[in-house]
Amino acid sequence: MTRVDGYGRVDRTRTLRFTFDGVSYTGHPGDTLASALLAHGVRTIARSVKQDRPRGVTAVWSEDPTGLVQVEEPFPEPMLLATTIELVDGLVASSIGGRGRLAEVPDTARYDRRYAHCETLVVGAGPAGLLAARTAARRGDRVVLVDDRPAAGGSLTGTERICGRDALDFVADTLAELRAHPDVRILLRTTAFGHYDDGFVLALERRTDHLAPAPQGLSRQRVWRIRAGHVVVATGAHERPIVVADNDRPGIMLAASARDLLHRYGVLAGRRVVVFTSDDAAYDAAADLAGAGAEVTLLDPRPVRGDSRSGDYRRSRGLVLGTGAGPDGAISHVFTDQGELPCDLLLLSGGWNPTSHLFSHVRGALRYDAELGAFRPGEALAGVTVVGAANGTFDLAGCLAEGRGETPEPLPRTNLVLWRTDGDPARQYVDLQRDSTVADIARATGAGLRSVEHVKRYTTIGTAHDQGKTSGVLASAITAELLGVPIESLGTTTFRPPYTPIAFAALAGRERGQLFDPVRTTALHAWHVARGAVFEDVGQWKRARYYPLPGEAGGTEDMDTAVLRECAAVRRDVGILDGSTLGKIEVRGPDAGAFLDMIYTNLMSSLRPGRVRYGVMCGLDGMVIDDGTVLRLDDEGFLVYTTTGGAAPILDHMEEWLQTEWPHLRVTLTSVTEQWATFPVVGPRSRDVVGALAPHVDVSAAAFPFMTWQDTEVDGVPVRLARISFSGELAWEVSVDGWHAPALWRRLIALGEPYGITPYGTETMHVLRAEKGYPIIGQDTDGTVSPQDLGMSWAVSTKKVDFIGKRSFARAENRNPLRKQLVGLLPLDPTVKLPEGSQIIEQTAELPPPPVPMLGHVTSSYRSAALGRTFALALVKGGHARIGERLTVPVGGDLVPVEVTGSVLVDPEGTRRDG
Amino acid sequence: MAENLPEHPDFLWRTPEPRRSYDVVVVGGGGHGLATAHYLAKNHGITNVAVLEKGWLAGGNMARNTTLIRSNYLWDESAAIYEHALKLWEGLEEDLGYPILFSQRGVLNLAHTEQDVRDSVRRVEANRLNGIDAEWLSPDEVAKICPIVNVSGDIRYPVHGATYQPRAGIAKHDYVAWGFARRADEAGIDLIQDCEVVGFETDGDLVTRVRTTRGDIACGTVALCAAGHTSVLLDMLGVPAPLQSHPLQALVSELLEPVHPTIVMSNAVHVYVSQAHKGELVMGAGVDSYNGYGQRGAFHIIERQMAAAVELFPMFARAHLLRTWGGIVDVTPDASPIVGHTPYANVYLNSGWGTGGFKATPGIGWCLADTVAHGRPHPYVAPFALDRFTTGALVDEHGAAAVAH
Amino acid sequence: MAETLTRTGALDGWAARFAELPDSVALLAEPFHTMTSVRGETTLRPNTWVEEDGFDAVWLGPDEVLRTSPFRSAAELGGTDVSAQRTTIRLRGAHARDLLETGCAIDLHPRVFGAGSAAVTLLGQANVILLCLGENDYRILVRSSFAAYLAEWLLDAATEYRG
Amino acid sequence: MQLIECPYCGPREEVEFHYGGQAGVAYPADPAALTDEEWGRFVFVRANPKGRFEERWSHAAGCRRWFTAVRDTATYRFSR
Ligand SMILES: Cc1cc2nc3c(=O)[nH]c(=O)nc-3n(C[C@H](O)[C@H](O)[C@H](O)COP(=O)(O)OP(=O)(O)OC[C@H]3O[C@@H](n4cnc5c(N)ncnc54)[C@H](O)[C@@H]3O)c2cc1C
Ligand SMILES: NC(=O)c1ccc[n+]([C@@H]2O[C@H](COP(=O)([O-])OP(=O)(O)OC[C@H]3O[C@@H](n4cnc5c(N)ncnc54)[C@H](O)[C@@H]3O)[C@@H](O)[C@H]2O)c1
Ligand SMILES: Cc1cc2nc3c(=O)[nH]c(=O)nc-3n(C[C@H](O)[C@H](O)[C@H](O)COP(=O)(O)O)c2cc1C
Ligand SMILES: [Zn+2]
Repeated sequence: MTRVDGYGRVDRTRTLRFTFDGVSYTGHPGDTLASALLAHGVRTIARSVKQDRPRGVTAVWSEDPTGLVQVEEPFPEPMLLATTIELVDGLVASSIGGRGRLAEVPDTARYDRRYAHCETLVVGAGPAGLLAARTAARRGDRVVLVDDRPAAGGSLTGTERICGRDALDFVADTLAELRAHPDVRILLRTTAFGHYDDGFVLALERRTDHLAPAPQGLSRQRVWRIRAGHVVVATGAHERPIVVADNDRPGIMLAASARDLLHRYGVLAGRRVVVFTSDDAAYDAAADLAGAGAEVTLLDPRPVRGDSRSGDYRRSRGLVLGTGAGPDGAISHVFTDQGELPCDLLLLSGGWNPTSHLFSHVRGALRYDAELGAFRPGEALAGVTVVGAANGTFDLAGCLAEGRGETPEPLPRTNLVLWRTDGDPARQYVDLQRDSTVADIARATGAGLRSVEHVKRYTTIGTAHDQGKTSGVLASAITAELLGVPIESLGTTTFRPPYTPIAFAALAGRERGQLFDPVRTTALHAWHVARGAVFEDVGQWKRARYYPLPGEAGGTEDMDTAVLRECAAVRRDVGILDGSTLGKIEVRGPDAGAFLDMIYTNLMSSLRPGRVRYGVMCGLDGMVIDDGTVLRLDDEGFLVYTTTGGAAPILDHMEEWLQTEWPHLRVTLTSVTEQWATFPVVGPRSRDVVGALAPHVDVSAAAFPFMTWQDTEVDGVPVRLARISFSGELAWEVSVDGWHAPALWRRLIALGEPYGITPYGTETMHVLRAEKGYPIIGQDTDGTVSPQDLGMSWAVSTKKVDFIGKRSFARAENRNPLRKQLVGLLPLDPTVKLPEGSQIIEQTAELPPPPVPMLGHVTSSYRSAALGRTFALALVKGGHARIGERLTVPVGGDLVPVEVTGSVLVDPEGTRRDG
Repeated sequence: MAENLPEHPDFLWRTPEPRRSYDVVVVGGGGHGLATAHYLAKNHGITNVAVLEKGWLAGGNMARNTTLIRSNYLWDESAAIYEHALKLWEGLEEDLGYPILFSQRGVLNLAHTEQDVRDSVRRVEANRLNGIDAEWLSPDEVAKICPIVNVSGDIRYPVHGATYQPRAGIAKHDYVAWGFARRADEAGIDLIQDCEVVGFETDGDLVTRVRTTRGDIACGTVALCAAGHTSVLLDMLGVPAPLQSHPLQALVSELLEPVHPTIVMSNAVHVYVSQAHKGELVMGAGVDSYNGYGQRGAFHIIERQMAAAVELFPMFARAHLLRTWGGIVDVTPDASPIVGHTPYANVYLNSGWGTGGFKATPGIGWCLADTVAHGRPHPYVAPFALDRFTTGALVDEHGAAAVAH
Repeated sequence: MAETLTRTGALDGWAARFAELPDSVALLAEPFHTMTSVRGETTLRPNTWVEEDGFDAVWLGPDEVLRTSPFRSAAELGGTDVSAQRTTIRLRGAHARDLLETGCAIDLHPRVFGAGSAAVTLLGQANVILLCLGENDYRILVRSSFAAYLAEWLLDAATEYRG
Repeated sequence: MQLIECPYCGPREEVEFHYGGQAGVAYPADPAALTDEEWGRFVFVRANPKGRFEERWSHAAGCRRWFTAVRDTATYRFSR
């Protein structure tokens, strides 16, 4: 055991059990997996990805480039840092070789997100951040303070004094003061991982992994989406090593990390310690480790040491040049310029890199500080302040001052900027996770590369889980050295979110399963479910596709059978469809007619109240974007029906034109899609059913002609009847407000029973309309189809001076006789149903070699009960002129002969419409 | 999956000083510009060429794309050029003498609705008639090719099937760029970095000199290969074009053991995924809706993409997002590129590849070099001329391009 | 005809599941509020709602006000009847704001969005009209077709407070 | 993730808005009088500057009003 008495903040009164690589160990609350393993002297915990070399713990928190493990229990999770896994009872983990393994079992944990707003967000609860938060809170700001560690205090070890008191007492008091403010939120175990525009910061809170067992109901992780008026970046600094040969062995660590291990966890990471530093900070580590009982030798290349703590360690001027290993691969000695020194721990300290990621995410420019040997925030950004070590201010007094909002006097620097010592570049590791060495950088520059971005991509330095937290600046510096250019001319590679890796599921949050995307339902949904409907996804809607009846042998009808039955019933008797998903827009105002005349290709202003007109809309390029019926309600009001998918986009389209192009038109648009439920009652007996529903309405053909509508009341409830047909049959669309929809629907079903009323779904609706050649926008069109292509020139006004898309019809391509046009197709074999999407080619008995010229494709294809055969609609080049021709449709290996027909296959004379 | 990445060649390219004049000036040192340079030298013996790059070579979209390569486009015009490119990809490693890690692992485009199914069948049938490998697969067949896709019925948008192009694949983007650069450099072409084109000198309908941050350069012919920045250059020339630049993001996970043997794309739930050679999952989604030149996008796009990923691949729940980034893509109204003549007789345009031009790299390089060499559009790029927005002869590939790829 | 035309609220059938929730996040469907959309310039302050004579007036935009009332008819309120377009959910309890903050991006702090505030915004992935009635007391108006989704979403969001 | 100022509702998250591209492109007074090229340009060509851009947005998930704003397409900053 390397745990030393009297040190650390772990709770030694309690013991936790865990397993690593199949061996059982113990630790204490407050430990991390890394500290507990080190306490047991376990130094090798992973293998490197390319060279399969042993790897230990190099740094003590999220900047660690080496200590990646796989957690197995409580739930498998790959590629976690042993240094950031809080120890819990029953933890099982294992070492990995630089690659993780995903669980085979589904993750049942909950993840969620939460919004927060504040005037001041402080990231980092070290001394600088705590004071910044306190200052803001005292000012009356709403404050959010986040820190990724389990406890506040940042890199304070507890040996410091603040305002004449023990640092940790000061931390506790400050936290207590902050907690007392009602508008201060303190989030520990919370990593700010991305900083975006306008004070938007994303932070991941780890809520349950440190609790075993995890409490029920609580999300495991939560993504905080914080909008802050002001962001204070107080994220500290990462120590960086000096590169020496064989610097990748277990037992080699950053100096401050070893010190942190001692003070935070009571773990003395080595007994015979060599500290190699060109900076003063590591003297603290030397002194503290010596004080805890280690035998410490400190090597410093500087002639005189700076103003640092003395202690019970040997110091000499010197350089570490390389390391040697014992049989386990961990460090056993170092080679110095003065000879060999045995050791079990080598601490390296080459200086500090301000953790300015969150400043860089919002494109804050960094500037190279030659004295510090570091890049630090180099400009002021509106709404962002960087304080403390993150700003390159490394002394505690300075950090506190910056936290208070003051600008401290910079201290004279005594450090020496040293990136590496002499040695075999192929054994000098720069990125320990990627096994990338100085030799790799030299190869890159030797190949002609001059940019750090190229060097990064050539060597992969900085692309691992740690994103170069400790290696990135080294890589820039060594590249500069090899190229003989100043480091500031190279800069760093780009810092990108996330600051630390984030589980996909945490970002998915609750948008999973049925909450992935809203499910929209009509007022009749429960009825459809009870009736056994099979649903179809149409945009976000669930629409009843067909209603299978119980079949023979206990099963249910298949779709073909059900749809043939539904189709036959509609054309023979009467059917009813839930058409409530159709978009409905009330267009109102003195200029409503004029407005619709611009929106539709045909004339709408001439429509009289009580009348209905079918219309087509095009985009500016003259291609059809939507269609539907329009009811004129009164002088100033129209009710526009759009397709189901068109509801939102068409309303947007109309608003856009109205507000941005014709604001002078006195028109308002109101979506009433859910206000009105609409049920087509369709078929020869629909008159009976509608007549029974509305006995006061004369539903005779003369009194209630096609394309008219009337209002009535049923039990005092307003009901609108419109004679519209999307099937060629006698039909009414019955509309009622959504509240009364289920009751009215049930009423219609009851009234229709004597007439054999059959509820039918979208599939039957599609067949019925296709038999009549009515296109479905989005199925029979694809954004490249004009009204003329659909054979709807009749719906394109020649009288109107202009409407959206009109000018495009005159372009060369729109007059091309070889444009694709909508036609019918009849397979010569009436039992063959062409797959929708099939391509069409000239008539042939044998498929020619590719490329085979294509004439178009099958857009809709069904079995028709009315025709007693299959049929299809298709877009075919010059199709209108090809009616009567034979063409070929390749289907799988077969060539299906088809005949081109007009698109109206059932009742072309239109005799059924009036019943 | 290769355990280790291959060794690079000893030398890639020189860092020359720009000369005063070149026969051909290629603006933009991305994949397209470099490939054009390579084929100018290789196919046409034209080597008095400079490639001008404002930043570091191939540091634009070439450094940022998700490396998907496929040719299963709907329309004949697109199929022709992308299939030409795919055939070149199949021999590229040899041509460049550089291991570009081209891996033909196939692509699945999932269908989630009835309309997806129709569109998919339509595309598969069109591909086959154009001689492009394509299959329509049932959900069970999808699961055989990629067992980790959730094909059960219990997700919000169940998988109804997928199109499959077995010859599709991925390649190591940087190595592709460097391979082209190395060959061009060997041929004597000057690749000039940190050299931004800031203006043009014209004489009638000719551009005589290119103004750069490293001095003026006289030119015979100019080929614009500036991807997301094309509009900026066209503005200097006063040439209007229907291009809009949008941020497009991508992301990677940390390294994982192989789990994902193919490429999966889904338009309906907006995500596409492959696993690169090192082991990271590489993913992309849609563009940000607004114009932007910032090489960064909004985080909600990433979040939505993660939701889609976990929905389709439950196993990814605890994979970790390692890095996100953005590129700038130039999008056209019909989601097809704009290539060919400009109003300037000696300036050729290559733009509008939007979210999908990596896969075209060798193909467009070949065709653009041919266009420059012969002073007329290569037949494969002829349908993509700027004037289609006048005639209305668009090549609408929205169906194929709804999701970035 | 046995049955008269009875009304059905979009969230009928959810009462039992709502009732399982603790008081700290109480959900209640408030069906059958009459609502009308009244267009034209308004004197209402943006982002607010007020009680007027027998109805509440909600600012939806510079030229649109929604009038709502549990007892008045649409004809009495005037404007386009949109009563069934949306349905109403009441959310109150000590954690009401916390719960909304799991899916609503606007600042709901009482200083910013106190009683009398109104916003047309997103909650989860549903477009809603959110009214603050008092501290931790909200009314949510949601498109009827999204009501089941939103109810499911709210119930799921409340998981944490179920104890 | 920008916070966009709706002139009517105040600052709202980017996701509530719908982007409308270049502002101030007027519908031609007489489309029929345009050449195919002029018409094609009106339909398809929009400015795409790097830098200051006057553009249209609609507060789609809020008050549904369209408005014009000035934004820098390189920094994404709105000028307020
Ligand atoms: C996130 C993302 C994912 C993508 N995924 C895929 C995919 O999976 N498959 C696919 O096929 N495609 C994909 N693409 C698209 C693909 O990357 C591009 O279509 C393609 O790279 C564009 O061609 P390019 O390589 O020449 O562009 P770039 O690499 O962008 O080259 C253009 C170059 O021009 C330079 N330049 C610009 N202006 C000037 C100037 N004034 N002076 C000098 N130089 C200038 C730029 O700096 C840049 O280096 C993706 C794109 C992105 C952003
Ligand atoms: N002697 C030296 O050279 C030297 C060098 C550096 C630092 N220091 C000392 O370190 C301290 C620096 O104080 P400070 O307050 O600036 O920093 P700090 O290191 O004490 O605190 C920073 C805190 O921010 C957290 N953090 C970092 N990134 C985060 C993120 N993205 N999200 C959430 N939390 C994050 C860290 O875990 C840490 O708890 C001082 O005591 C200083 O003297 C000394
Ligand atoms: C296919 C592909 C794979 C990548 N893999 C990694 C990776 O494993 N680790 C990493 O840090 N970045 C990876 N990147 C991203 C790059 O680091 C970098 O973000 C990208 O090239 C954009 O450059 P920029 O972020 O410097 O602007 C990858 C990029 C691509 C295109
Ligand atoms: Zn608004």
